[in-house]
Amino acid sequence: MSKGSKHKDKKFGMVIDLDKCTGCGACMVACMSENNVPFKENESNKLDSITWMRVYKLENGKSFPDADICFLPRPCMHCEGDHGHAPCVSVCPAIATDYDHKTGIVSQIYTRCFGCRYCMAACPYHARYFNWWDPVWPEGMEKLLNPNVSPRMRGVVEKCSFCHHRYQLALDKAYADGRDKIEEDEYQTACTQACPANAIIFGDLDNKKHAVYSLKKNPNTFRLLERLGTNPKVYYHSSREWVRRAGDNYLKHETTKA
Amino acid sequence: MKIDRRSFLSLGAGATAGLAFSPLPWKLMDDSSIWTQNWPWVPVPTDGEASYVDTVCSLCPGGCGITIRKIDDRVVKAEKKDSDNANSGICILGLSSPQLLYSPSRIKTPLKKIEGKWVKISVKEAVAEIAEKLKDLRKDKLSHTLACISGSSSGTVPALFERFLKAYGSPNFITVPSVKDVYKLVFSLSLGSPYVPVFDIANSDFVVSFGTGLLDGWGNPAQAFKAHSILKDNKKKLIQIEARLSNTAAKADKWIPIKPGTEGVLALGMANIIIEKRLYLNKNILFDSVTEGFEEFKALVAKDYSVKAVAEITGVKQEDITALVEDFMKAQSPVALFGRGEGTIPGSLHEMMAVNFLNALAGNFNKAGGVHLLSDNSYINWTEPILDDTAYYGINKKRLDGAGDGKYFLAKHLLNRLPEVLNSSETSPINMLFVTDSNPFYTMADTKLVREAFEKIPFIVSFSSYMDETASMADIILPNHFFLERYQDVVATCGLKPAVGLSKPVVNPIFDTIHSGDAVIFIAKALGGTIAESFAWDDYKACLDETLEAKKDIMDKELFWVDESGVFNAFADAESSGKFEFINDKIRQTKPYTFVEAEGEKKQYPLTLIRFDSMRIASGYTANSPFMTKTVADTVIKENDIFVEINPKTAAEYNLTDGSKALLTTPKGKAQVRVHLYEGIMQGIISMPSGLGHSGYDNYLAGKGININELIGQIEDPASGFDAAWGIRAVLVRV
Amino acid sequence: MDSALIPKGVKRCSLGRFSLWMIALTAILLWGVIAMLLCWFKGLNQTNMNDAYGFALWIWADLAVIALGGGAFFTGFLKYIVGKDELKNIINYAVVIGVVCYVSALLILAIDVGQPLRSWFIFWHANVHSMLTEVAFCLSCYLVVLIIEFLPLLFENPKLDRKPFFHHLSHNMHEIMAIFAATGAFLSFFHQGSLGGVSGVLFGRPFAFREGLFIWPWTFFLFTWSAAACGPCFTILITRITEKIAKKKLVKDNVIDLLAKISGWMLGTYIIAKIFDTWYWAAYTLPKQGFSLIDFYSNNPFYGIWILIVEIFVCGIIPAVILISSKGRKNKRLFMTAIILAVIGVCINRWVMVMQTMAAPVMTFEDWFMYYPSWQEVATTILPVAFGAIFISFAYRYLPIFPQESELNPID
Amino acid sequence: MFPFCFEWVWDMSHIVFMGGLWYALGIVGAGLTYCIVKAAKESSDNHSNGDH
Repeated sequence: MSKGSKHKDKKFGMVIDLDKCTGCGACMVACMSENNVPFKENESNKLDSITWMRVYKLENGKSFPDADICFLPRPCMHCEGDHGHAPCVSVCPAIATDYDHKTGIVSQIYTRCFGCRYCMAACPYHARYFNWWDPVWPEGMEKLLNPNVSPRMRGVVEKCSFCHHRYQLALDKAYADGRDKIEEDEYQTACTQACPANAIIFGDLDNKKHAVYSLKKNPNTFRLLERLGTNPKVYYHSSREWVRRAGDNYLKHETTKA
Repeated sequence: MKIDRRSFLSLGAGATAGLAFSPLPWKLMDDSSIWTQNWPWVPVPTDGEASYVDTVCSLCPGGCGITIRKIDDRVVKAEKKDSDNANSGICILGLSSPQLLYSPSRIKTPLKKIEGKWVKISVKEAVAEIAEKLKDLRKDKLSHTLACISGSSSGTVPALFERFLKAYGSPNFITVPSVKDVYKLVFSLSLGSPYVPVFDIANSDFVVSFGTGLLDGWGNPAQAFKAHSILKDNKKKLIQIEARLSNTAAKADKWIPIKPGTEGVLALGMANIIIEKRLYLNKNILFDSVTEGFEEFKALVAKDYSVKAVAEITGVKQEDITALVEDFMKAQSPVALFGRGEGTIPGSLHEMMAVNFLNALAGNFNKAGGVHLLSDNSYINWTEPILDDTAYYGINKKRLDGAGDGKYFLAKHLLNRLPEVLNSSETSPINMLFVTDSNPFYTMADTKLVREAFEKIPFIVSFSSYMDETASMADIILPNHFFLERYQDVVATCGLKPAVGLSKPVVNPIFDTIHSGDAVIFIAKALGGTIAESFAWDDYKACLDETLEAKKDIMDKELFWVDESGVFNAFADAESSGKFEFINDKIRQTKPYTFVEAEGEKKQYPLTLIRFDSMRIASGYTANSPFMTKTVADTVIKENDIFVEINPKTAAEYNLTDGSKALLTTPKGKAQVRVHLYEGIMQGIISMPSGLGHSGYDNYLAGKGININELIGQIEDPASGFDAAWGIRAVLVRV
Repeated sequence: MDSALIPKGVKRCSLGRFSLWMIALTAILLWGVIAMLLCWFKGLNQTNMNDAYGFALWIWADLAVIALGGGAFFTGFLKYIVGKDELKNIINYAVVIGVVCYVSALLILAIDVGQPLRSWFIFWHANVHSMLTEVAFCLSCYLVVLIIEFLPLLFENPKLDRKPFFHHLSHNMHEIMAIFAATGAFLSFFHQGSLGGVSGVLFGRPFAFREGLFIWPWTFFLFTWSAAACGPCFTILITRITEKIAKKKLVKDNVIDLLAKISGWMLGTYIIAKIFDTWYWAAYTLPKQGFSLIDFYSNNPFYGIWILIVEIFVCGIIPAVILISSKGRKNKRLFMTAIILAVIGVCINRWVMVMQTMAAPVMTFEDWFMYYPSWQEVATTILPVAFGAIFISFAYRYLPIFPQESELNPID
Repeated sequence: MFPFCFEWVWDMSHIVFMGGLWYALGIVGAGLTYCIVKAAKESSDNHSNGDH
């Protein structure tokens, strides 16, 4: 592509500051509300509870009073793998999930997915969720449904989309205004927007003007399970060494990646 | 042609082959797939025009400016308001407001209980019936036997209720207390006026929190989170002093575990060191000219709060205490936070005073990064209600809760005393009770006792929007609109200044509900006479417009009107006249310093149960939305079982393993629980989240876990009379 | 009553007895069918699978049944391509067992997917990079081949054989069977391998992931190899069981011995390769990802190092040694032990590659995931067994499967 | 699966994979057709010869 091309590919990603994340769960609710995620009367079985954004509670394994905990929000990592060869994308037999090289977003087509769950087996982050049940909204609550996201039927896999529909809406708006580019703040995910601690920063990882560009270069920044070669687009920041170490697997003698 | 078996078979085979090669199976295959993609039982959201409406959230005392995303006339989402000014922010509860709006547990019409069953009635009928009953009471000179419990003490709606009681002739307007009431006492004792403190956390460089749930729902959570993030950006320190590794403690730079209930002792010990080492002199404040009673205070702490004694009482190491003091006093703009957890339990007055002395010694009042003092909003300037003889007779009766009198001279309202008062008399001293904006049968400590007491009251009117625990015990319910359906003024703070926000209806009321402000005005009008005269407004909207006057235009535009005059300016400059009093007659009257202990015999109950607050579990009048409950970890709730956190070492002593079931007994009650082994809790302490164990509401919440208030009793703070219980003694037995 | 349908020169039990046997099997089948219908109509919430166990009992059953069905392709390969002509005496039965296994596999897959009515998307919207696509294509194509291999047998049923068209068709198909068999072998090599690839390519799952050759991870080759080794063992096992039930000898010992010997060598070489693979994985692949071998065999209630020892030593080396040595093959008891161990071994291998892969935590802050199947999963897994028994019973009763049967059991 | 499905791309992986598939299907299909046609022909010949 020639220099100064208008339609440079984007690579959307996140930098989540774990020093700031308080584990309040606002991102989870914002995400569920934005994306028409269903809810059941009993959601205490976390292996059957759809949470595109899930906040994990990490413990340092030490005993009182040296114990420490850290919260870690886990959206879909939108792995780039090797040239878009994300763990889940290449295994999907029906191209129901795909890596979009224009945005770096791993998409999921619910009407295409036939529920083989191979992608779930492939994802080491447990970011993919299966609709074990028909989604049911109690009477009146179907009014809450966001028309920009289609509710999923039983028997298909779903996951975080980086609120891709918001990107579409932003592009549509820009187009209507006669612009061909959107600004950083025009496309933000629901969780980013909702985080009361501003712990989640979202933007184009390749765009020098976007906050994530420089944030991701901080030496205290790491990604989850980097050593597997998943090449995720969600970065984490923590000033605590044990948290950074918890981000990946290390042999006992190995030092945590700086 | 003879149709024999063979030709029949051939025909069948031919037909099958023909069908297989026809487009039919392929068409069917395709159609069935399309059917699965459009299953009629999977709802399709109706599309429409998207719009955003700004309003002020009143689900917690934070009063955040939020924005509501609508599609045509339905609410689909609550979002953070995209604005740096004002009080914009959102938390998990605010984000849940659309679900709460459309919740199946909303009360859809006014209801009347007839022989234990709810019957729909009209607003008119309900108002008429209540008015009739009220008239009868008045006839019998029993107007003072009307009481009202209001969840909030600020804003026009509580003011209307209070006004109604006065005009009707009852002194028994009672608000649900919170830490804010004690804050006011702290400053009315030390500075002579009930200032509300605002802590400038964002600009501080050393924050010491004495169990304050800065990141667990305290104050305005959204602003607290923002401030904490700024602290982190600026690489400033947060120290958390608390028995349990709460979310706040986990985010702190240092967590200092302390025996619960001894935080005040630690603060006084720290004050002692500061005075002993004359560290306060470094603070460049004209100490002598702005304080009083310092010498007496100095003597007092020197006598009883030596670092050695304090270390023993609190369980904090001596060197940790001295290091903490040094860091605190070395900092440019240190601040000490007080008020336990999210602040729903008022807490010990002396404990908070003790911590606040640290602020005084650091001289941080009205300084950047310090404590700022706001006076109560005074934008409601109504003329006094007109009182007739009955009313005059009634309001001069003694308050039932005893507030403002004798040993309770400091408090204005003492809801926690009500159950005892009710239970100690044969017949109920309350003949009618209004409950608005609160759910006392759930939120008050010792729920069983509360229930017994309130069951004596012959007639209860609930104004709740939800079929909560209190509403289900009422006789008549006049359901309020949800905040997204109504106008209301919301008292808040913008930055470090007092402000009033305006909640605006985002959608038309979806059910046959009535604004509580309207309800009061209509009841007053139905009563006639001076009471009606005292409520001359046509309806609540008219009342609100008149009250807010020109401020309303600002609020319409900016959501908040900031009260520039509500900031207390003492100590800001050398000429200011305010004095900080360490000791004075009033303080002496409260017999400093006494800190409350947990109820129960140590022998019988070797453990101590404390409550913890979580952002993911709403524990006040507003209860969890289904989404919020979905975020609750499986180490807190599993199926319907609640977990108590316990140190693995303590668990081993009681033969408990992670997840095992146990019977939890306290002097107040018993409950079956499961245990969760947690290294972040002190040995001998067990903790349980507040906000679970609802019996009201819907299937997404009801029956999950235990209401901790059933296990904990209230403990009257000897200084203030407010509930100061921070825990209770307990025992766990494996089952 | 059904004597007209029974092949000439052989004796079968009475129809009444046969019907009783069928009723018993059908009862089991119905139990499975009920569970299957529950899964189809109520959805997969009927199972104990969850978001950590997207693949569970069924996928294991699929992998195992296809490995065991590998007897068909490998025997076919040996007979038609390599030219081991004695195997013609067992090839029919190998094909019948193969048909059963492959039909079962497809049936289980049809229950396993969340949207069975859309399962054809795997063909229509095929992602050629997915191992599962390769599996689906080769599996269905190979099933067609198997059916083609089975059809002549069907046409040899006395009733059908009387019709000239079927007689000729059967004859013609026999004539070019080598072409079909070769195609089948080609397809089988691929889908057996692809099934290995299914877990081997999961680079997000260090327990399963293997490096390899081009796009194929080592598991690709190991799966084909182990299926070729253990599939014939399963064919032998079922033959022996059939002989036991029929109470007569159906295949001559030299045929079985030949097949077992080849199996033995295959198993022996496979297990050496497997040991190398495990060593390379433990010594090179895992440390690169920050794991050590023992991470996958500790801190959980079930998966200990024992399972690796059982798979490789007890169910690998031991049966291989027995089957390779002619003494071992001659000893009836040892021989059967080896056959059974080999069958168990391949099943354990498929089990760990599916279940242990799902169970082992990858993120440091997660724990092992444990799972047990629901009755619906068990019933639908037993369903194909019942189906297989019924199919084989019918095939044995009415088709001339064992060419040596009349010779071995002359009717006076 | 077919060049007219919209996911189809003329790249190496499609050519190799689908090539293999259609090759196998082709052989099987052709073989089967050969057998059936031949059998049909032979059986009708036999029939007319009255050989049955």
